[in-house]
Amino acid sequence: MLVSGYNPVNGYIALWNGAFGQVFYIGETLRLATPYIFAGLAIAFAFRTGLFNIGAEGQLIVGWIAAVWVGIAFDLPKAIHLPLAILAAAAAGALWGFIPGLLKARLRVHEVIVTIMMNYIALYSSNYLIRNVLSKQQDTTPHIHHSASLASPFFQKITDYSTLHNGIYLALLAVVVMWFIIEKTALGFELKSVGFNPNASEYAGMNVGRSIILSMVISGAFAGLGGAMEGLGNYGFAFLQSSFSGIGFDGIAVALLGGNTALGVLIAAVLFGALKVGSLNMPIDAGVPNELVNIVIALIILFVASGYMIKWILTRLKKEAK
Amino acid sequence: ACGSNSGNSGSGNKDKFTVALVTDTGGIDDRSFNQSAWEGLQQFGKDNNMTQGKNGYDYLQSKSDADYTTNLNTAVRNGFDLVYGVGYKLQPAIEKIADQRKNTNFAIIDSVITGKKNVASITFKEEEGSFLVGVVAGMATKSNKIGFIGGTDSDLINKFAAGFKAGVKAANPKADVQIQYVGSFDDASKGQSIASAMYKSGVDVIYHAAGGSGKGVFTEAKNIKQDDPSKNVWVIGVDRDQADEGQVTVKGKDYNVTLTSMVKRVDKAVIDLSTKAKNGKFPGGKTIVYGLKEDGVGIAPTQDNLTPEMKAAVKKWTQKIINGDVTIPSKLK
Amino acid sequence: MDFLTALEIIISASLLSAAPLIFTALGGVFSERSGVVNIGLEGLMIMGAFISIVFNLTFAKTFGAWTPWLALLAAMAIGGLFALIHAVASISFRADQTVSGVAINFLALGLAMFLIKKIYGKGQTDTIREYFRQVDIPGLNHIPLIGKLFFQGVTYPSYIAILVAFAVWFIIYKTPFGLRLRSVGEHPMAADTMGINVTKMRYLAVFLSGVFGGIGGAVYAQSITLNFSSSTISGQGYMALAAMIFGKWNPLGAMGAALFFGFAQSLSIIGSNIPYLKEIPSVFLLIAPYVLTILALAGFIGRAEAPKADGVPYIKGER
Amino acid sequence: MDYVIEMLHIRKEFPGIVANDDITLQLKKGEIHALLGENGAGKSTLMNVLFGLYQPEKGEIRVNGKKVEITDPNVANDLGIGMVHQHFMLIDKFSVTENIILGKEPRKKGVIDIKKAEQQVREISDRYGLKVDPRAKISDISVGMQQRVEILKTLYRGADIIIFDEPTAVLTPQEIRELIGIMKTLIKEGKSIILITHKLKEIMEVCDRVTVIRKGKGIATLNVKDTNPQELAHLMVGRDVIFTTEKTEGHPKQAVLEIENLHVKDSRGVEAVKGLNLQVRAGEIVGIAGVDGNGQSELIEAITGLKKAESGVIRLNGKDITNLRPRKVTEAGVGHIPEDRHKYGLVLDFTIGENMVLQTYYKMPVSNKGILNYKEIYKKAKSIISEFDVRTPSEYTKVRALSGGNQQKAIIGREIDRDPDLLIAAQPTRGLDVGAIEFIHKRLVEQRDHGKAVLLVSFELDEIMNLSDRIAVIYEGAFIDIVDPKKTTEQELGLLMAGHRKEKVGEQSNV
Ligand SMILES: Nc1ncnc2c1ncn2[C@@H]1O[C@H](COP(=O)(O)OP(=O)(O)OP(=O)(O)O)[C@@H](O)[C@H]1O
Ligand SMILES: Nc1ncnc2c1ncn2[C@@H]1O[C@H](COP(=O)(O)OP(=O)(O)OP(=O)(O)O)[C@@H](O)[C@H]1O
Ligand SMILES: [Mg+2]
Ligand SMILES: [Mg+2]
Repeated sequence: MLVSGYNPVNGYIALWNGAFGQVFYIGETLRLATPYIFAGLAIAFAFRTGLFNIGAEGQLIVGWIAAVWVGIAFDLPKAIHLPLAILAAAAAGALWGFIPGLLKARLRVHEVIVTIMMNYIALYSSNYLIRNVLSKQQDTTPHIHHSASLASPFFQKITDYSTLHNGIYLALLAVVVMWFIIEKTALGFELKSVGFNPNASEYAGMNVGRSIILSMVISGAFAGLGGAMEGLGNYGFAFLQSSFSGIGFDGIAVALLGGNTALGVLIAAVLFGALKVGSLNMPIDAGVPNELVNIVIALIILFVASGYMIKWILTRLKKEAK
Repeated sequence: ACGSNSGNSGSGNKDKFTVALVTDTGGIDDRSFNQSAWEGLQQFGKDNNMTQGKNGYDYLQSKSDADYTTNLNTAVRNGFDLVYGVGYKLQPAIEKIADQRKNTNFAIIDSVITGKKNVASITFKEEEGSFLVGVVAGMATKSNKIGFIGGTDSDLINKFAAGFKAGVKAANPKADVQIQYVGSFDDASKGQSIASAMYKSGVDVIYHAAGGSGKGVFTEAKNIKQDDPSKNVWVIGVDRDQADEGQVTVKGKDYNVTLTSMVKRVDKAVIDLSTKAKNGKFPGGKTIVYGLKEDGVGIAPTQDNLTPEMKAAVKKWTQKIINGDVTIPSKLK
Repeated sequence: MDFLTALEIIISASLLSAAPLIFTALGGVFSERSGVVNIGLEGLMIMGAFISIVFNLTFAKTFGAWTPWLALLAAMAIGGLFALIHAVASISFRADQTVSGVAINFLALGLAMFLIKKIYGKGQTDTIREYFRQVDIPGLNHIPLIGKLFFQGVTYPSYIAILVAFAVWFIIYKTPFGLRLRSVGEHPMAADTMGINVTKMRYLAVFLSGVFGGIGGAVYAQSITLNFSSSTISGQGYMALAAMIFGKWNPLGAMGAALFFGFAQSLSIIGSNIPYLKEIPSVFLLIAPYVLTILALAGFIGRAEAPKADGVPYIKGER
Repeated sequence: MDYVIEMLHIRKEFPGIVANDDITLQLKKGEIHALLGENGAGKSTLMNVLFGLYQPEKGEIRVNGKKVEITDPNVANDLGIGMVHQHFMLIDKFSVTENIILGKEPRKKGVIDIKKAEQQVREISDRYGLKVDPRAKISDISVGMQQRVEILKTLYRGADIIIFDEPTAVLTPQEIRELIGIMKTLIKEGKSIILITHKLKEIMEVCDRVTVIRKGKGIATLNVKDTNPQELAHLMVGRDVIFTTEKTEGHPKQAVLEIENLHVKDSRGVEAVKGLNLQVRAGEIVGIAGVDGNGQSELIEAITGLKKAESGVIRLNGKDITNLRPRKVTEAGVGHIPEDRHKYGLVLDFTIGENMVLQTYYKMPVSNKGILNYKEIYKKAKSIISEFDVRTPSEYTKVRALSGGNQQKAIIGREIDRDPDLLIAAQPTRGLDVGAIEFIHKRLVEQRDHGKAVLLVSFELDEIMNLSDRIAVIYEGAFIDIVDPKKTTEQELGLLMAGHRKEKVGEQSNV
């Protein structure tokens, strides 16, 4: 920033203020972090089990649509309707993960390509559904019924009308669930084992193909829930998207920054949310163009990722001190 | 509830009129309606001796759909008296925030919000402008095959398509309009492929409403011109005067494949509405429709490629529309 | 539309849209063959597109028709240098290669947009006037049928891409450099014991991925969009990645896959002109290319085997 | 004295450990010099120092009397030092020739002159009687052949001093014979050799001198003709080692494993097991002897459910287990010590504890309703570690960091701990030092004495003869004969393994 002639201190203050400076912005940061948590968990979960799921984006989109669909189509008591809508999102995401999982397990097709293709299929099909099934040739779907909404008047009140919604509880729950599955359950044990060494896992009696499919399904379900956060929480409807939301792709960085652990994802997601929300404030508050924010994010990622660099520099310094 | 519990929100605590706009994901450099809106606001600022910033006029750019509420709120919190939301995508966000922040006035461009005293809506009759370029297209075609390339299959885009088709038919009943969608606004490569397929199948005029994907349409037309300058290939631009996209030089001779463009004067609408608001006449709850009559849509000033007959026809139809002699459909079928 | 015209459209559209993907996927092949995963291809394309357009706009007056070619060189150089960030992070500092690649994507977009803003004071550039035009390849265009289908109304980069794919294939499979490159990606320690400098090879490979990614972006910008904005490159890098994997990390395979993507897409475009298909909802045509790709993958049973040491940092003396 | 190599007072440290501590090794021209020591004693490290892969902290190296700095393998190559590594440094997807010429490719106009390269490889191969096909792909050739490629690599680079790091661990007896022949040819051609092996017999047979190291320290350098295996074993382990496992007469009971007319295809679809019949009873060890590739692997894979049996029946304790999934087979009471421990036996990135429950993680008490009980896991691991003498910092250590011998002990501990009725042990002592072998042999016999059935597959005839109650000789997918170890000789087994039936043995001896 300095190099480019902007005042970096003011820039960062604006960034900070725009992310945490007022309760409103804290609410916005957490709200944006919510889908990031899910996308990050999805990708981290897959990574931990030896799979690279670039398809979180598509899984998120179908989850969004499914949640909204249920939210519109039924009129049920909240206790049934909301869980149903959320489950629908998870199921849709799971289905979107199932296909690449199945193809990998049965035909050894590389999951990276299939998930990339599935992203586009999700985008175009959901746009079609919005126009032709969920609405009568409209660009947005109707609003979901109140009974399926995650919106939280309480959060709105305490955060001065931010869009923070009850999904954050679910996200925190998901963090615990991911941690629990991976670290504490026999299922997680099996999935990790297959990820590390499929041969030995098969020798040990595990069903490798089933594990791969299951990993992708769980991963997809996480991403699908991320879609529910948008569909039931942030927006309350679905709309035509002319390009990807980017949450799924950013989720890759979130997962990796978080070291593919549940807690790490949570922290990285909040960091991402803060950077993105805070950056919106940089132009108006400090005159710093928010184009710089991607650069800042990139540098943060590089810095965190190059842990060895720090070790290297430290040993160099020590040597010089000697 | 109203926004009184936030320290620095609300308006009226400053004597100076301030105004901000929140873009959609296109940003203020989209060479389209966001940019046009911002240009309008800048002009308004200049005209009223305002400065850019929190005490005058400013913009907030949204980098994703998730940013609308944040940005609108930031604008409110910074005390702007009037906040524009540019693009139909901001409608739900404005609808929500307008209820929460009753002391701030909002304006939504390209969509309609009814029943809120602090929201004015601005829409354009894209179909009317599109009708005029349709008339031109119908007269310019030699193959009687005309193309329309849209970004996505959506309401807004179909307004362009519907008006265009009606214009073509009005001028040339024998001509046929093929409609195809790219699926996105940023896939120039696919835009070019579609254009290529259309031109190769005999289409000689294409009207695009496809944003960045439309770039490929110009590229394809220029390529054809390059190959054979005598060929009858045209592109009709959208939103602003896109004559600069169509320039091509073949063997030292300059051509322009941009037949003309359909312009949407968002800038004008912004200036109008801002002026009204400044003068305390904010049309809350109302929808202002900018059509040909209001000079909100129309045909671009660059008309070098138009024959006198075409210009005459445009003039004739313009008059008819303004007089209300014809109504232009805004929906495909 | 008659069959021949349809064929003509399919071929020319495939060639056009495949060219940038081929170049970029070849860059991916270099990098991953040496054992460095490169998900930063998207960012490298962004850099290439950005530099080529800036160069083009700046020097078009000076160099005239040569401008796009020289801009290509600039994109190669800057792309290569930019890729070195990925090399330093992932090879020397042992950052996770995927993380580093993702960072490259962010950095490229941020840097390019920031500089565009700085240089031009707006968010997208003007349209370039000197670009890769569609031409008839002299001599070849007169071959009956073939000439019309393959050699009329094409851009030079399309054919160069195909030739380069063959050249890269040759380099990777027939030259000492290629043998060493592959050895480093398969079994770096074995290569080390044979006196090959693993780090140097990997740096070189990542540099080359930047060079080729840069070309890919520059070709895209200078033959299709003709300007640069934040959405000029939006997903093509990932498609190139997919092409590389689809092509089983083989230069010719990657080329074939890129052509296949172009083919599948133009097929869907043509589809809407076929009377029978006109009736079906357009969404099926939109998703057709991607569904076709998945089907093709499922059909080519036999797994895509990545280079063995792909993604594994080489730490001397560690087993 | 004429030393071609002198490594003087070498010290090499790894974080937290001194792998080589003041070791001196001197190699005479034209000799085969053995380097002997327990697993982890520091042999490979010392040789990697000589080959330039590691830099020593202290000490000096002289080649032909001149002090040298071997900073990387290139320098070693230039000094005429070649190394056949313990874990082969070969690239599976490359051809033999490509592996050999890598880094020193003959070229024509900048392109690899593959014709010339193949020609050169063929020439060297012929000269030393290596019989290698220059065009074959590494993944398609046998381990023995791969090793010859490694040797060719050193010869191609004109090495005069060749280091063999445990070359015989992975070879079948036939291949070992051939390798010894090759080494003798090399010596005749004026080369000098350093040979690392755990097999004392081999040292006695081919080596001139031997240097023994223990825990990173040089213990002694002896003339082979002045010593014997007992003394060497004592020097290296620090105590007396018993070579033949003591075992009492077996008391076999009911049949545990019954195989009838089994047919199995190999991965290429060729029939590898052809109508095989076998019984293993409770309380006996049945050893399977045979040349590699005669259907041993397929037989084991069919029993354990990893490969489909085309026809035939496999019964365990009378229950049909043919073509059950591996998990069902495990649950039915089969334990399996796989041949390739890294690929099939362990998840290297899991801790020892996690590896100890690789088959049982879903069952009580390790997991309850799908939730793992890590306390139980590590309790179990701890008990296996102490019972099977697994040398590891803790049960939380990643298995990757363990030495091969200790990894093997952990696997054996895990399999025995599950208390299977049938224990299949494939090459259980490959690459281990005599101390570890002794330990493992004891455990296998113990299992037998506890009334378990043990099926042992090994290329080591010593091991087979020593442990088995019956020896089944496999040849081309079926048992050519089943013999009593007390009534047979290595020669007879060798002939059977080569496909000569008993009658024919008689005929042959008549000739
Ligand atoms: N790369 C390494 N990093 C850390 N420590 C190592 C490394 N390589 C070896 N060591 C240490 O050096 C010691 C000697 O190992 P080395 O491989 O030389 O044993 P060895 O005598 O070859 O054993 P074996 O007979 O099993 O091959 C080991 O105990 C180990 O602790
Ligand atoms: N990556 C590593 N980090 C730390 N220590 C290591 C590492 N790799 C090996 N070691 C150490 O090196 C020692 C010897 O390892 P090595 O693999 O040579 O054992 P080994 O007995 O020779 O096994 P093998 O039978 O596989 O040859 C072990 O004691 C182990 O602690
Ligand atoms: Mg060793
Ligand atoms: Mg060993």
